[in-house]
Amino acid sequence: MIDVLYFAWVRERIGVPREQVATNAATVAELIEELKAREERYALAFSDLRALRVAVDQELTDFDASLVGVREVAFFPPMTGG
Amino acid sequence: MIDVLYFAWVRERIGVPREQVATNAATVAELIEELKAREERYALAFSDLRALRVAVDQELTDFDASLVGVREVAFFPPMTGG
Amino acid sequence: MTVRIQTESFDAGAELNAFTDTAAGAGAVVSFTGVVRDVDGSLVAMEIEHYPGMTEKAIATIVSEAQTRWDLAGALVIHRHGRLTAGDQIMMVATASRHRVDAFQAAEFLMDYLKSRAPFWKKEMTQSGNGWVEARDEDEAALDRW
Amino acid sequence: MTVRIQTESFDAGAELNAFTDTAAGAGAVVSFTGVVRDVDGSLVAMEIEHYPGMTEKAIATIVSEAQTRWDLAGALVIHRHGRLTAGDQIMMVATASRHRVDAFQAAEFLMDYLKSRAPFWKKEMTQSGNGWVEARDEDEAALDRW
Repeated sequence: MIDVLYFAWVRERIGVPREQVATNAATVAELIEELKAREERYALAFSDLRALRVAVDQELTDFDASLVGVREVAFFPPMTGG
Repeated sequence: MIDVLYFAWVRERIGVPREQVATNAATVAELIEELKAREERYALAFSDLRALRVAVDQELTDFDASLVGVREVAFFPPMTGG
Repeated sequence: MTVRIQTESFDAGAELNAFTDTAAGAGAVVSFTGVVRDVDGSLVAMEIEHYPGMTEKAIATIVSEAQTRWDLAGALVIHRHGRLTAGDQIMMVATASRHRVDAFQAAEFLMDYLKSRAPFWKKEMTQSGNGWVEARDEDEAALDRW
Repeated sequence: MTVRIQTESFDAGAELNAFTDTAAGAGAVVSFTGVVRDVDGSLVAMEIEHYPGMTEKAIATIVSEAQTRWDLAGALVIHRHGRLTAGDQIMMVATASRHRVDAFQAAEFLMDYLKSRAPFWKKEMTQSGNGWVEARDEDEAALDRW
Protein backbone atom coordinates (compact mmCIF):
# COMPACT_ATOMS: atom_id res chain seq x y z
CA MET A 1 0.00 0.00 0.00
CA ILE A 2 1.23 3.42 -0.98
CA ASP A 3 -0.21 6.74 0.19
CA VAL A 4 -1.02 8.80 -2.88
CA LEU A 5 -1.52 12.54 -2.37
CA TYR A 6 -2.99 15.12 -4.71
CA PHE A 7 -2.67 18.89 -4.53
CA ALA A 8 -4.23 21.93 -6.18
CA TRP A 9 -6.23 21.18 -9.36
CA VAL A 10 -5.06 17.56 -9.36
CA ARG A 11 -6.77 17.16 -5.99
CA GLU A 12 -9.88 18.91 -7.30
CA ARG A 13 -10.10 16.69 -10.39
CA ILE A 14 -9.57 13.46 -8.50
CA GLY A 15 -11.84 14.59 -5.69
CA VAL A 16 -9.77 13.51 -2.69
CA PRO A 17 -6.60 14.92 -1.12
CA ARG A 18 -5.12 11.48 -0.41
CA GLU A 19 -5.87 7.81 -0.67
CA GLN A 20 -4.20 4.48 -0.09
CA VAL A 21 -3.49 2.55 -3.26
CA ALA A 22 -2.70 -1.15 -3.48
CA THR A 23 -0.31 -1.47 -6.39
CA ASN A 24 2.48 -3.57 -7.81
CA ALA A 25 3.63 -0.73 -10.06
CA ALA A 26 7.42 -0.57 -10.22
CA THR A 27 7.59 3.09 -11.19
CA VAL A 28 5.58 6.28 -10.91
CA ALA A 29 4.73 6.02 -14.62
CA GLU A 30 3.27 2.53 -14.10
CA LEU A 31 1.25 3.78 -11.12
CA ILE A 32 -0.15 6.57 -13.29
CA GLU A 33 -1.19 4.03 -15.97
CA GLU A 34 -2.95 1.92 -13.32
CA LEU A 35 -4.79 4.96 -11.96
CA LYS A 36 -5.80 6.19 -15.44
CA ALA A 37 -7.29 2.76 -16.19
CA ARG A 38 -9.43 2.92 -13.05
CA GLU A 39 -11.79 5.81 -13.62
CA GLU A 40 -12.38 8.78 -15.88
CA ARG A 41 -11.40 11.35 -13.18
CA TYR A 42 -7.89 9.85 -13.02
CA ALA A 43 -7.62 9.72 -16.79
CA LEU A 44 -8.54 13.42 -16.85
CA ALA A 45 -6.15 14.44 -14.08
CA PHE A 46 -3.24 12.59 -15.68
CA SER A 47 -4.04 13.39 -19.30
CA ASP A 48 -1.12 15.78 -19.76
CA LEU A 49 1.94 14.77 -17.76
CA ARG A 50 3.83 17.87 -18.84
CA ALA A 51 1.45 19.84 -16.62
CA LEU A 52 2.23 17.61 -13.62
CA ARG A 53 5.03 17.20 -11.12
CA VAL A 54 5.62 14.25 -8.82
CA ALA A 55 7.24 13.85 -5.41
CA VAL A 56 8.23 10.45 -4.04
CA ASP A 57 8.57 10.32 -0.27
CA GLN A 58 8.44 14.14 -0.29
CA GLU A 59 11.28 14.60 -2.78
CA LEU A 60 10.63 16.06 -6.22
CA THR A 61 11.51 13.45 -8.86
CA ASP A 62 10.69 12.16 -12.35
CA PHE A 63 7.92 9.91 -13.62
CA ASP A 64 10.37 7.06 -14.12
CA ALA A 65 11.27 7.02 -10.40
CA SER A 66 11.13 3.62 -8.71
CA LEU A 67 8.43 2.84 -6.17
CA VAL A 68 10.47 0.18 -4.35
CA GLY A 69 10.19 0.79 -0.60
CA VAL A 70 8.22 3.99 -1.16
CA ARG A 71 5.57 5.11 1.34
CA GLU A 72 4.20 8.25 -0.26
CA VAL A 73 3.72 9.58 -3.79
CA ALA A 74 2.30 13.03 -4.48
CA PHE A 75 1.01 14.56 -7.72
CA PHE A 76 0.56 18.26 -8.28
CA PRO A 77 0.94 21.05 -10.81
CA PRO A 78 4.11 23.19 -11.01
CA MET A 79 4.54 25.01 -7.73
CA THR A 80 3.66 28.67 -7.26
CA GLY A 81 5.15 29.66 -3.92
CA GLY A 82 6.82 32.88 -2.92
CA MET B 1 35.79 84.07 -5.19
CA ILE B 2 35.05 80.37 -5.11
CA ASP B 3 34.09 78.34 -2.05
CA VAL B 4 36.50 75.44 -1.81
CA LEU B 5 35.45 72.50 0.42
CA TYR B 6 37.53 69.61 1.71
CA PHE B 7 36.29 66.33 3.14
CA ALA B 8 37.73 63.35 5.01
CA TRP B 9 41.55 63.14 4.94
CA VAL B 10 41.79 66.00 2.46
CA ARG B 11 40.12 68.20 5.07
CA GLU B 12 42.47 66.88 7.75
CA ARG B 13 45.60 67.55 5.68
CA ILE B 14 44.56 71.04 4.67
CA GLY B 15 43.29 71.79 8.15
CA VAL B 16 40.02 73.51 7.29
CA PRO B 17 36.68 72.21 6.03
CA ARG B 18 36.11 75.12 3.67
CA GLU B 19 37.63 78.41 2.61
CA GLN B 20 37.05 81.16 0.08
CA VAL B 21 39.66 81.30 -2.65
CA ALA B 22 40.28 84.25 -4.95
CA THR B 23 41.37 82.71 -8.22
CA ASN B 24 41.49 83.26 -11.95
CA ALA B 25 42.00 79.58 -12.63
CA ALA B 26 39.99 78.43 -15.66
CA THR B 27 39.82 74.79 -14.64
CA VAL B 28 39.93 72.62 -11.54
CA ALA B 29 43.42 71.46 -12.53
CA GLU B 30 44.62 75.06 -12.63
CA LEU B 31 43.05 75.75 -9.23
CA ILE B 32 44.90 72.73 -7.82
CA GLU B 33 48.20 74.03 -9.20
CA GLU B 34 47.57 77.43 -7.59
CA LEU B 35 46.76 75.82 -4.22
CA LYS B 36 49.81 73.50 -4.36
CA ALA B 37 52.05 76.51 -4.95
CA ARG B 38 50.66 78.25 -1.86
CA GLU B 39 51.72 76.05 1.03
CA GLU B 40 53.15 72.64 1.84
CA ARG B 41 49.86 71.34 3.30
CA TYR B 42 48.16 71.87 -0.09
CA ALA B 43 51.05 70.28 -1.95
CA LEU B 44 50.71 67.28 0.34
CA ALA B 45 46.94 66.99 0.03
CA PHE B 46 47.08 67.21 -3.76
CA SER B 47 50.23 65.15 -4.29
CA ASP B 48 48.40 62.16 -5.82
CA LEU B 49 45.38 63.16 -7.86
CA ARG B 50 44.46 59.55 -8.51
CA ALA B 51 43.51 59.36 -4.82
CA LEU B 52 41.20 62.38 -5.15
CA ARG B 53 37.78 63.14 -6.50
CA VAL B 54 36.30 66.55 -7.28
CA ALA B 55 32.78 67.94 -7.32
CA VAL B 56 31.94 71.24 -8.98
CA ASP B 57 28.76 72.89 -7.73
CA GLN B 58 27.95 69.59 -6.01
CA GLU B 59 28.27 67.44 -9.12
CA LEU B 60 31.03 64.87 -9.44
CA THR B 61 33.29 65.78 -12.36
CA ASP B 62 36.85 65.64 -13.73
CA PHE B 63 39.92 67.72 -13.01
CA ASP B 64 39.67 69.39 -16.39
CA ALA B 65 36.22 70.80 -15.56
CA SER B 66 35.75 74.52 -16.21
CA LEU B 67 35.39 76.93 -13.30
CA VAL B 68 33.44 79.53 -15.30
CA GLY B 69 30.47 80.67 -13.24
CA VAL B 70 31.21 78.11 -10.53
CA ARG B 71 30.38 78.85 -6.88
CA GLU B 72 31.67 75.76 -5.12
CA VAL B 73 34.44 73.22 -5.65
CA ALA B 74 34.94 70.25 -3.32
CA PHE B 75 37.89 67.85 -3.01
CA PHE B 76 37.67 64.49 -1.29
CA PRO B 77 38.82 60.87 -1.45
CA PRO B 78 36.72 58.16 -3.16
CA MET B 79 33.42 57.87 -1.35
CA THR B 80 32.64 55.09 1.11
CA GLY B 81 28.92 55.29 1.75
CA GLY B 82 26.42 52.50 2.23
CA MET C 1 18.36 29.34 10.09
CA THR C 2 14.68 29.74 10.90
CA VAL C 3 11.84 28.41 8.75
CA ARG C 4 8.21 28.96 9.69
CA ILE C 5 5.16 27.72 7.78
CA GLN C 6 2.02 29.20 9.27
CA THR C 7 -1.52 30.39 8.64
CA GLU C 8 -1.18 33.39 10.97
CA SER C 9 -0.15 36.79 9.71
CA PHE C 10 3.25 38.14 10.75
CA ASP C 11 4.81 41.54 11.34
CA ALA C 12 7.57 41.84 8.73
CA GLY C 13 9.18 44.80 10.50
CA ALA C 14 9.32 43.03 13.86
CA GLU C 15 10.67 39.91 12.14
CA LEU C 16 13.34 41.97 10.36
CA ASN C 17 14.44 43.58 13.63
CA ALA C 18 14.55 40.27 15.50
CA PHE C 19 16.49 38.68 12.64
CA THR C 20 18.96 41.55 12.50
CA ASP C 21 19.53 41.19 16.27
CA THR C 22 20.34 37.48 15.98
CA ALA C 23 22.64 38.07 13.03
CA ALA C 24 24.49 40.87 14.84
CA GLY C 25 27.90 41.48 13.41
CA ALA C 26 26.88 40.51 9.93
CA GLY C 27 26.91 44.03 8.52
CA ALA C 28 24.47 43.42 5.66
CA VAL C 29 20.84 42.32 6.00
CA VAL C 30 18.50 41.87 3.02
CA SER C 31 14.80 41.15 3.26
CA PHE C 32 12.09 40.32 0.77
CA THR C 33 8.40 40.55 1.58
CA GLY C 34 5.69 39.25 -0.74
CA VAL C 35 2.26 40.87 -0.54
CA VAL C 36 -1.04 39.66 -2.06
CA ARG C 37 -1.77 41.83 -5.09
CA ASP C 38 -5.18 42.66 -6.43
CA VAL C 39 -4.24 43.41 -10.01
CA ASP C 40 -7.63 44.45 -11.40
CA GLY C 41 -9.64 45.13 -8.26
CA SER C 42 -11.60 41.88 -8.45
CA LEU C 43 -9.70 39.70 -5.99
CA VAL C 44 -11.91 38.34 -3.21
CA ALA C 45 -9.31 36.08 -1.61
CA MET C 46 -6.23 34.00 -2.27
CA GLU C 47 -6.04 30.45 -0.94
CA ILE C 48 -2.57 28.99 -0.52
CA GLU C 49 -2.33 25.21 -0.34
CA HIS C 50 0.84 23.42 0.64
CA TYR C 51 2.23 19.93 1.24
CA PRO C 52 2.87 19.62 4.99
CA GLY C 53 6.08 17.72 5.63
CA MET C 54 7.52 18.20 2.18
CA THR C 55 7.29 21.99 2.47
CA GLU C 56 9.56 22.09 5.51
CA LYS C 57 12.03 19.63 3.95
CA ALA C 58 12.14 21.42 0.62
CA ILE C 59 12.75 24.80 2.23
CA ALA C 60 15.41 23.40 4.56
CA THR C 61 17.20 21.99 1.50
CA ILE C 62 16.99 25.32 -0.33
CA VAL C 63 18.31 27.23 2.70
CA SER C 64 21.16 24.73 3.18
CA GLU C 65 22.13 25.15 -0.44
CA ALA C 66 22.20 28.92 0.02
CA GLN C 67 24.40 28.52 3.09
CA THR C 68 26.82 26.41 1.06
CA ARG C 69 27.01 28.92 -1.75
CA TRP C 70 27.27 32.16 0.23
CA ASP C 71 28.86 33.36 3.43
CA LEU C 72 25.69 33.74 5.50
CA ALA C 73 25.39 34.71 9.16
CA GLY C 74 21.71 33.79 9.12
CA ALA C 75 18.64 33.09 7.01
CA LEU C 76 14.93 33.40 7.74
CA VAL C 77 11.97 32.09 5.75
CA ILE C 78 8.34 32.64 6.74
CA HIS C 79 5.60 31.41 4.40
CA ARG C 80 1.89 31.50 5.05
CA HIS C 81 -0.80 29.16 3.78
CA GLY C 82 -4.58 29.26 4.00
CA ARG C 83 -6.86 32.15 3.10
CA LEU C 84 -5.40 35.61 2.47
CA THR C 85 -6.80 38.83 1.08
CA ALA C 86 -5.31 41.74 -0.92
CA GLY C 87 -2.57 43.53 0.98
CA ASP C 88 -1.84 40.57 3.25
CA GLN C 89 1.77 39.55 3.54
CA ILE C 90 2.27 36.09 2.03
CA MET C 91 5.86 35.41 2.92
CA MET C 92 9.21 36.87 3.75
CA VAL C 93 12.84 35.94 3.39
CA ALA C 94 15.78 37.57 5.17
CA THR C 95 19.50 36.94 4.83
CA ALA C 96 22.49 38.32 6.71
CA SER C 97 26.13 38.35 5.65
CA ARG C 98 29.34 40.26 6.07
CA HIS C 99 29.11 41.03 2.35
CA ARG C 100 26.19 42.86 0.77
CA VAL C 101 26.53 40.91 -2.46
CA ASP C 102 26.22 37.60 -0.59
CA ALA C 103 23.14 38.79 1.31
CA PHE C 104 21.48 39.97 -1.92
CA GLN C 105 22.35 36.91 -3.96
CA ALA C 106 21.28 34.48 -1.25
CA ALA C 107 17.93 36.27 -0.84
CA GLU C 108 17.32 36.18 -4.61
CA PHE C 109 18.31 32.51 -4.75
CA LEU C 110 15.92 31.68 -1.89
CA MET C 111 13.09 33.54 -3.62
CA ASP C 112 13.73 31.90 -6.99
CA TYR C 113 13.71 28.44 -5.43
CA LEU C 114 10.76 29.10 -3.13
CA LYS C 115 8.76 30.18 -6.20
CA SER C 116 9.29 27.00 -8.15
CA ARG C 117 10.58 24.29 -5.79
CA ALA C 118 8.66 24.69 -2.53
CA PRO C 119 5.29 22.88 -2.66
CA PHE C 120 2.86 25.80 -2.47
CA TRP C 121 -0.02 26.46 -4.83
CA LYS C 122 -2.00 29.67 -5.04
CA LYS C 123 -5.67 29.86 -5.99
CA GLU C 124 -7.30 33.20 -6.69
CA MET C 125 -10.95 33.76 -5.89
CA THR C 126 -12.17 36.70 -7.97
CA GLN C 127 -15.55 38.25 -8.65
CA SER C 128 -15.56 36.51 -12.02
CA GLY C 129 -14.52 33.08 -10.78
CA ASN C 130 -11.77 31.03 -9.20
CA GLY C 131 -8.55 29.78 -10.70
CA TRP C 132 -5.18 28.32 -9.82
CA VAL C 133 -2.28 30.67 -10.42
CA GLU C 134 -0.17 29.18 -13.21
CA ALA C 135 3.55 28.79 -12.88
CA ARG C 136 5.37 31.18 -15.19
CA ASP C 137 8.06 30.04 -17.59
CA GLU C 138 10.25 32.93 -16.47
CA ASP C 139 10.15 31.69 -12.86
CA GLU C 140 11.39 28.28 -13.97
CA ALA C 141 13.99 29.94 -16.20
CA ALA C 142 15.18 32.06 -13.27
CA LEU C 143 16.65 28.90 -11.69
CA ASP C 144 19.13 28.54 -14.55
CA ARG C 145 21.23 31.44 -13.38
CA TRP C 146 22.24 29.67 -10.16
CA MET D 1 10.53 58.37 -3.11
CA THR D 2 11.78 59.25 0.34
CA VAL D 3 15.39 60.19 1.15
CA ARG D 4 16.47 60.98 4.68
CA ILE D 5 19.97 61.97 5.80
CA GLN D 6 20.15 62.08 9.57
CA THR D 7 22.31 61.63 12.65
CA GLU D 8 19.53 59.92 14.64
CA SER D 9 19.16 56.17 14.74
CA PHE D 10 16.14 54.63 13.03
CA ASP D 11 13.97 51.54 13.50
CA ALA D 12 14.49 49.50 10.33
CA GLY D 13 11.47 47.29 11.05
CA ALA D 14 9.13 50.23 11.59
CA GLU D 15 10.52 51.89 8.44
CA LEU D 16 9.99 48.70 6.45
CA ASN D 17 6.38 48.42 7.61
CA ALA D 18 5.62 52.07 6.90
CA PHE D 19 7.24 51.77 3.47
CA THR D 20 5.30 48.60 2.65
CA ASP D 21 2.06 50.38 3.63
CA THR D 22 2.74 53.30 1.28
CA ALA D 23 3.70 50.97 -1.57
CA ALA D 24 0.55 48.86 -1.09
CA GLY D 25 -0.31 46.89 -4.17
CA ALA D 26 3.28 46.49 -5.22
CA GLY D 27 3.54 42.83 -4.30
CA ALA D 28 7.32 42.71 -3.81
CA VAL D 29 9.29 44.70 -1.24
CA VAL D 30 13.07 44.40 -0.81
CA SER D 31 15.08 46.02 1.96
CA PHE D 32 18.77 46.33 2.72
CA THR D 33 20.09 47.37 6.12
CA GLY D 34 23.75 48.16 6.76
CA VAL D 35 25.07 47.66 10.29
CA VAL D 36 28.39 48.87 11.77
CA ARG D 37 30.69 45.86 12.00
CA ASP D 38 33.44 45.39 14.54
CA VAL D 39 35.62 43.00 12.58
CA ASP D 40 38.33 42.32 15.15
CA GLY D 41 36.77 43.54 18.39
CA SER D 42 38.77 46.77 18.48
CA LEU D 43 36.29 49.25 17.05
CA VAL D 44 35.61 52.16 19.39
CA ALA D 45 33.44 54.16 17.02
CA MET D 46 32.77 54.97 13.39
CA GLU D 47 32.45 58.59 12.27
CA ILE D 48 30.58 59.20 9.05
CA GLU D 49 31.23 62.51 7.33
CA HIS D 50 29.13 63.72 4.43
CA TYR D 51 28.73 66.67 2.09
CA PRO D 52 25.45 68.41 3.00
CA GLY D 53 23.63 69.54 -0.11
CA MET D 54 25.51 67.31 -2.51
CA THR D 55 24.48 64.19 -0.57
CA GLU D 56 20.77 64.85 -1.07
CA LYS D 57 21.27 65.73 -4.75
CA ALA D 58 23.45 62.71 -5.48
CA ILE D 59 21.00 60.31 -3.84
CA ALA D 60 18.01 61.88 -5.59
CA THR D 61 19.82 61.39 -8.91
CA ILE D 62 20.60 57.76 -8.08
CA VAL D 63 16.99 57.05 -7.07
CA SER D 64 15.65 58.76 -10.21
CA GLU D 65 17.92 56.62 -12.32
CA ALA D 66 16.60 53.50 -10.57
CA GLN D 67 13.03 54.63 -11.21
CA THR D 68 13.84 55.02 -14.89
CA ARG D 69 15.39 51.58 -15.15
CA TRP D 70 12.89 49.55 -13.16
CA ASP D 71 9.15 49.46 -12.58
CA LEU D 72 9.13 50.79 -9.02
CA ALA D 73 6.12 51.58 -6.84
CA GLY D 74 8.39 53.24 -4.31
CA ALA D 75 11.93 53.70 -3.01
CA LEU D 76 13.30 54.65 0.40
CA VAL D 77 16.84 55.66 1.36
CA ILE D 78 17.89 56.49 4.92
CA HIS D 79 21.56 57.20 5.61
CA ARG D 80 23.05 58.31 8.89
CA HIS D 81 26.11 60.45 9.50
CA GLY D 82 27.98 61.36 12.67
CA ARG D 83 29.26 59.01 15.36
CA LEU D 84 28.13 55.37 15.40
CA THR D 85 29.25 52.32 17.33
CA ALA D 86 29.33 48.59 16.55
CA GLY D 87 25.88 47.17 15.91
CA ASP D 88 24.36 50.53 15.01
CA GLN D 89 22.40 50.68 11.80
CA ILE D 90 24.15 52.93 9.29
CA MET D 91 21.63 53.04 6.51
CA MET D 92 18.78 51.30 4.80
CA VAL D 93 17.30 51.08 1.34
CA ALA D 94 13.89 49.72 0.42
CA THR D 95 12.28 49.22 -2.97
CA ALA D 96 8.80 48.10 -3.99
CA SER D 97 7.66 46.75 -7.32
CA ARG D 98 5.09 44.48 -8.90
CA HIS D 99 8.02 42.28 -9.94
CA ARG D 100 10.43 40.70 -7.48
CA VAL D 101 13.31 40.94 -9.94
CA ASP D 102 12.80 44.70 -10.32
CA ALA D 103 12.67 45.22 -6.56
CA PHE D 104 15.88 43.21 -6.06
CA GLN D 105 17.77 44.81 -8.93
CA ALA D 106 16.78 48.34 -7.98
CA ALA D 107 17.86 47.75 -4.36
CA GLU D 108 21.24 46.38 -5.49
CA PHE D 109 21.68 49.27 -7.91
CA LEU D 110 20.90 51.79 -5.15
CA MET D 111 23.38 50.10 -2.81
CA ASP D 112 26.13 49.95 -5.43
CA TYR D 113 25.72 53.64 -6.25
CA LEU D 114 25.34 54.77 -2.64
CA LYS D 115 28.63 52.99 -1.87
CA SER D 116 30.67 54.81 -4.48
CA ARG D 117 28.74 57.87 -5.68
CA ALA D 118 27.07 59.37 -2.61
CA PRO D 119 29.44 61.71 -0.73
CA PHE D 120 29.93 59.84 2.54
CA TRP D 121 33.26 58.95 4.13
CA LYS D 122 33.74 56.55 7.01
CA LYS D 123 36.45 56.87 9.63
CA GLU D 124 37.10 54.04 12.06
CA MET D 125 38.32 54.77 15.56
CA THR D 126 39.96 51.62 16.91
CA GLN D 127 41.97 50.80 20.00
CA SER D 128 45.10 50.87 17.86
CA GLY D 129 44.36 54.14 16.06
CA ASN D 130 42.09 55.95 13.66
CA GLY D 131 41.82 55.62 9.92
CA TRP D 132 39.63 56.46 6.96
CA VAL D 133 37.96 53.45 5.40
CA GLU D 134 39.40 53.04 1.92
CA ALA D 135 37.17 52.62 -1.10
CA ARG D 136 37.46 49.12 -2.50
CA ASP D 137 38.18 48.43 -6.15
CA GLU D 138 35.40 45.85 -6.17
CA ASP D 139 32.86 48.49 -5.13
CA GLU D 140 33.89 50.68 -8.05
CA ALA D 141 33.86 47.65 -10.35
CA ALA D 142 30.33 46.78 -9.16
CA LEU D 143 29.03 49.85 -11.03
CA ASP D 144 30.05 48.35 -14.36
CA ARG D 145 27.26 45.82 -14.31
CA TRP D 146 24.53 48.47 -14.53
